[in-house]
Amino acid sequence: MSEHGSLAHHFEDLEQQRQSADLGMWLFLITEIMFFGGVFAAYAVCRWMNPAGFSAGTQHLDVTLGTINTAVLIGSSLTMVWAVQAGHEGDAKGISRNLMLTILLGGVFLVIKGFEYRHKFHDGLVPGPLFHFEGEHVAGIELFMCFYFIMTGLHAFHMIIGIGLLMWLIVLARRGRFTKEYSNPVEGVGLYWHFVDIVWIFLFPMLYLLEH
Amino acid sequence: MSDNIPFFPDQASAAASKVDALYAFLVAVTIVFSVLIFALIFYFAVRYRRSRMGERAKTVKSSLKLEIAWSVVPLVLSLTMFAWGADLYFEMRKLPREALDISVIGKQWMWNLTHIEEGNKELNALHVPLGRKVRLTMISEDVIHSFYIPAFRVKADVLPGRYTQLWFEPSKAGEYHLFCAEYCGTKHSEMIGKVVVMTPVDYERWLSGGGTNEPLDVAGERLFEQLGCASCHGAEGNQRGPRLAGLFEKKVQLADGRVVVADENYLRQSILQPKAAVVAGFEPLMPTYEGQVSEEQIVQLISYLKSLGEKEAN
Amino acid sequence: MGATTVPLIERTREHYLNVRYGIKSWLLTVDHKRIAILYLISITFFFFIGGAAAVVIRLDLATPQGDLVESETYNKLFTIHGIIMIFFFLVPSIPAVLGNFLVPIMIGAKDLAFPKLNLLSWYLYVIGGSFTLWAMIAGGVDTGWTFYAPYSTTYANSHVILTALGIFVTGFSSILTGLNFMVTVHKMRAPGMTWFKLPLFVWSQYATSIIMVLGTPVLAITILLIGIERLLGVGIFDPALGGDPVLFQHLFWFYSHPAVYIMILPAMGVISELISAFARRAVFGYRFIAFSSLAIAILGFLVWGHHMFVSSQSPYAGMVFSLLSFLIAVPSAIKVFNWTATLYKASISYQTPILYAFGFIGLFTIGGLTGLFLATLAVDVHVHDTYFVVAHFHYIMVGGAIMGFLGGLHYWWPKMFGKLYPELWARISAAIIFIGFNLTFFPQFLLGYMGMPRRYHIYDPEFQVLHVLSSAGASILGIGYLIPMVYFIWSLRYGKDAGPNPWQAKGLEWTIPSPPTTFNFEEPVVVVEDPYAYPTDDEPTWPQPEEAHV
Amino acid sequence: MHDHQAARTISIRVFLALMVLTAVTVGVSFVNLGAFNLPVALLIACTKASLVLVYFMHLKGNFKLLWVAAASGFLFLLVLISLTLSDYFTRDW
Ligand code: HEA
Ligand code: HEA
Ligand code: HEC
Ligand code: CUA
Ligand SMILES: [Cu+2]
Repeated sequence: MSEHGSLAHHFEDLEQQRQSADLGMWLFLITEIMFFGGVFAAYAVCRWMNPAGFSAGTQHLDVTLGTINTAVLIGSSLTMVWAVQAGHEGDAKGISRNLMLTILLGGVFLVIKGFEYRHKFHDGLVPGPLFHFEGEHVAGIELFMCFYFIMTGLHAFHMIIGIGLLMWLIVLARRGRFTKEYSNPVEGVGLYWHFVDIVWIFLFPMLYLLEH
Repeated sequence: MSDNIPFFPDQASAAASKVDALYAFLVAVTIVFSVLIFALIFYFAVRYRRSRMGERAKTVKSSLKLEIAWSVVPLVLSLTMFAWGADLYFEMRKLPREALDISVIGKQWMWNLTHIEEGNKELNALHVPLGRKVRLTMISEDVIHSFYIPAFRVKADVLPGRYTQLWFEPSKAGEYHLFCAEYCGTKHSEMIGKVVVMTPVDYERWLSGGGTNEPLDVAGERLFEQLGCASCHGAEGNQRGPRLAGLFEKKVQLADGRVVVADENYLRQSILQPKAAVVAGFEPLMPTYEGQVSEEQIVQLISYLKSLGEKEAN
Repeated sequence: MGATTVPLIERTREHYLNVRYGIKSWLLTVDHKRIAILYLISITFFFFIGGAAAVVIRLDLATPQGDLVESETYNKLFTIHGIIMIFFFLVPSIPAVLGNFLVPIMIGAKDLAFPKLNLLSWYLYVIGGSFTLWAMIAGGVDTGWTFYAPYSTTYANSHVILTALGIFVTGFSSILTGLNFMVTVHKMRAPGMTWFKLPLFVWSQYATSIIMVLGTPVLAITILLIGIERLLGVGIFDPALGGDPVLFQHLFWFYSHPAVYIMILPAMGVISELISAFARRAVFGYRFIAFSSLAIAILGFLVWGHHMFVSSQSPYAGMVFSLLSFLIAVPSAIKVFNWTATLYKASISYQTPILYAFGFIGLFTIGGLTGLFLATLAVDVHVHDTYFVVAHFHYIMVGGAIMGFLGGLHYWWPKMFGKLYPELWARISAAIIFIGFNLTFFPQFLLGYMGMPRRYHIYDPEFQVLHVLSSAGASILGIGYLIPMVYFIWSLRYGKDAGPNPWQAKGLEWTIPSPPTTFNFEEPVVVVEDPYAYPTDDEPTWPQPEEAHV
Repeated sequence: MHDHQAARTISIRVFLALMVLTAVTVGVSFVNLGAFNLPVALLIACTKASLVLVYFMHLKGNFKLLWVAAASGFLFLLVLISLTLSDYFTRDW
């Protein structure tokens, strides 16, 4: 097996290489958990300190758009699963087709998010000197909006990186770099994409639903 | 400043000697273990040097008993330290009921102190009577500072936006350091002052020497009128806002179901962010006074609100 | 694994240093050993910058009025001193230099699991370091290494964002190193290299990596939040919005307390190796030392609140954090006692590395025990943010971690470069460092208990005597650090050839030539021997011979 | 290895389960459960996350170490959140 082009010199065999890549990716995801975890902890504390403001803030978010986006993102995870599956079967066409679907859905998510952001700007709900919206002001709304922008912004940033990675995979797939034995990069990026999905699964109720 | 032991701080509060006793215990444990380990290493290093032992070490079997012993002994000792330290800490944190109240406002880079009852103001200095408990309620106008009196072994951070409290009972007359112990910018090291502990007689003389001062609750009462608080919180009680007399340290039922204690921080929040905690049974009508009152004025208002309760009780 | 089976090196033997020449062959290398050398050079550079700041600090503190520099400069000096020493020197020191070099060799692998990632780590480190240096040159930062809000977010007018960016980027370097080590230890061990055959140094690196992977991301996000708040003027630590500056402290210390174990665990690993090599015997209580590293790594995540006893944190939370802090004393004690017991009936030779190991044990004990003073609630109220704390952490970090690093560097230097350093000079400088160190930092314990606050540029004259002693000590210490610098460089050219195993030590790294070849091992490695299988006289002599459970 | 078709069926079933749970969590949010609002929302989110972890991310059928890795991530997140909150919860005691 060691004559296989995809085996790096310092590994014994492809299985060792695959497991290393898998473990490495999972460890990276742990760091991502902790990275978002810092904001989650901060959110928990600030929500505890400003219950009224946070629940008032939630009311300014659009549950319909949030729900649609959740569905879109979960859909993109499904197509990602299919891409990984195609990778295991050595089906390069299947990989690129499913990855393109994933990119498409990811794009839809970002566009919807963009519309939401525009609304918030329009309504004066962006924290900072411009913060002035119509309606009743409860202390803590601005703080809530800080969290909204930080959390969804970080999440969107991760999606953009993810989309970049997906494009790179499509190029590799077109070049015929993936075989039945070797599709580690697809698997790795897949894990990353699902992780971003999981983050959203938590953000959605925390920002849009709780006490709205 | 230390008059007996060199390189040791004065013991000028009731707590100081207790802290020092615990410290002495810790020092003793440290010396015992350091000396033990130093001595063992030294002895082994000399006794088992290669020129004496030859090229090979002797076989030594591992020993579970030993491992347990040197885990349990430190564990027991450290739990002792913990228990002693925690006990004393709670004693030092538990605020006394009756005390001389001082308000502290820290800002870059000075300490403003006010004797709440008499209204005497001080800058970077605090005069207190011997043997009487003193309670400080502290807030910062900018960054975090820390109020530290080494001779009393007390310290507490002073935060923006929230009151913290500290108390001590001076036990020795004299002049002591007051330091800002939390890094707060360029002149952090100059945010210092002195604490002067005087006999009660001297203290009374010092108080009256400060000219005529307006007690804080009187100033607060005037503010209460000026700011129009009275229009909603009139003495009669059948007003738009809740009755405030006797409110301090009572439990308050809020509209969102929480029950909170009306301490200084709650009163402060009620003035600055009234909508964050709405009293059950009232409409959220009260406007915010954020930006209209200084920290000093808030302290005055709070003193007034507290005094309302005391007058009620009398 | 006998040392004698290795052929004598010839002058022209090819090894990792001479396979390729030229700057490009270094900057694009993926060889873990070359990357280790790159790190060695970079961290030394940063150490001397941090040290230079310390020199100015100590000179300035020789007089109570602080005659040498302005207050503002002073504040920038201790900030940059702390930031550089922690993030750019001590955190990467042992892992990125000795760990990088040794972990693959010790487990019989050709390289780390992800060699390119390893190089990326170094580049991230360099980029992060450049940002921080840039911030320093552009005017500095004055927040203290702890960046407490709201000073750092709103009030400081110095280069906070640039510095924060530097630390953010370097954090990822640390994360990737940890990740790489973990995967390597899990997946790259040679056949026969079971977990309990791993040298304790590898165990300690593994435990360290856990902290790097789990803790550092929280620092990254915290620093990012500070940057955002400063940049945009709004953020979650602002009390005016309903946020809480104390929350910053929680997030910061969630990383920064475990980070102190990132700094000490690798040094502890080194000490285990040194003691056994120069005492010629297996480390006493191998499994206890191995597991205590893991215990420290995990417990380390549960105690961060002990930095916040007077911060207005709830006294109940303080109590929990205090209790948990005391529990960490137990695994630390286990290590100290097992090392000491390893010396019992050993065959000890006093070469430089073990002198550093002795220094480590003694100074770490003092530093650790004074950590317990700080974990004791009522005492910490008094000594928090005084020189007592400064003395505590310098005892552990300078007296402990740096002694460990220097000991390890002396021990493995012959392996890394194939040359011996002059032993006499090395012993002399070890003695100078030990003396200078104690003179510098012991007086600070007294200062601290007297009530001298830290980060004070100007102080009351009553503290001057002790400060002068400390400054005097620091100059001795500085000289002590310069000497190794000189003789190490000297040895590269003039040092005697070391041969594969100058100390007759056990361990895979001593079975291969010095310096090693690019892929470390000529033939596939199969491990059969236990670690530290030094031959001993066969009679069991411990008082009560227990059944072997180690 | 898995049969191609079986894998696809599983993935679609998991997807449907996730959609249903999304609908449930949105639906429930319109009912005021008082103190249970938060636990219910969190429970549903955790269930969804577990589905993604186990099926989409192939924890199922993979080597044990990955389970440990994934679990430790969430465990330490829990440590971070709970010990931090322990301060805020007990401040008024
Ligand atoms: C490598 C770095 C390192 C290490 C390993 C440690 C180890 C420990 N530290 Fe330290 N610490 C720092 C670096 C480190 N620290 C730094 C940098 C700061 C200041 C940060 C700042 O504010 O700028 C700090 C601050 C600090 C504080 C906050 C002080 C304050 O600001 O008020 C506290 C409080 O609990 C503390 C405690 C401890 C404890 C209990 C240990 C324990 O792990 C020690 C355990 C070791 C032993 C106990 C010794 C060995 C045991 C024996 C010899 C057996 C005998 C034992 C018994 C009888 C129990 N440290
Ligand atoms: C690994 C960490 C590390 C290391 C190695 C050191 C090393 C030293 N530290 Fe540091 N120190 C910290 C970490 C460290 N420190 C931290 C985290 C803080 C807190 C910062 C804060 O409050 O934010 C601190 C704070 C701190 C203070 C307190 C400042 C204050 O609170 O006001 C002092 C004061 O004495 C000090 C002194 C020293 C000295 C004398 C050394 C010596 O060991 C240094 C010896 C090295 C040298 C001397 C270099 C040798 C080079 C030369 C001699 C070349 C000649 C140089 C010139 C060109 C001048 N340090
Ligand atoms: C427009 C009317 C109005 C004015 C003016 C007003 N308040 Fe109020 N206040 C209210 C109402 C209504 C409530 C109860 C609802 C709430 O908690 O927000 C209240 C609640 C309070 C509370 C909490 C009482 C409790 O029982 O917990 C305090 C304290 C308070 N006000 C102080 C002040 C002070 C001090 C001022 C002036 C600086 C002031 N108020 C001015 C209407 C007013
Ligand atoms: Cu105020 Cu330091
Ligand atoms: Cu700590």
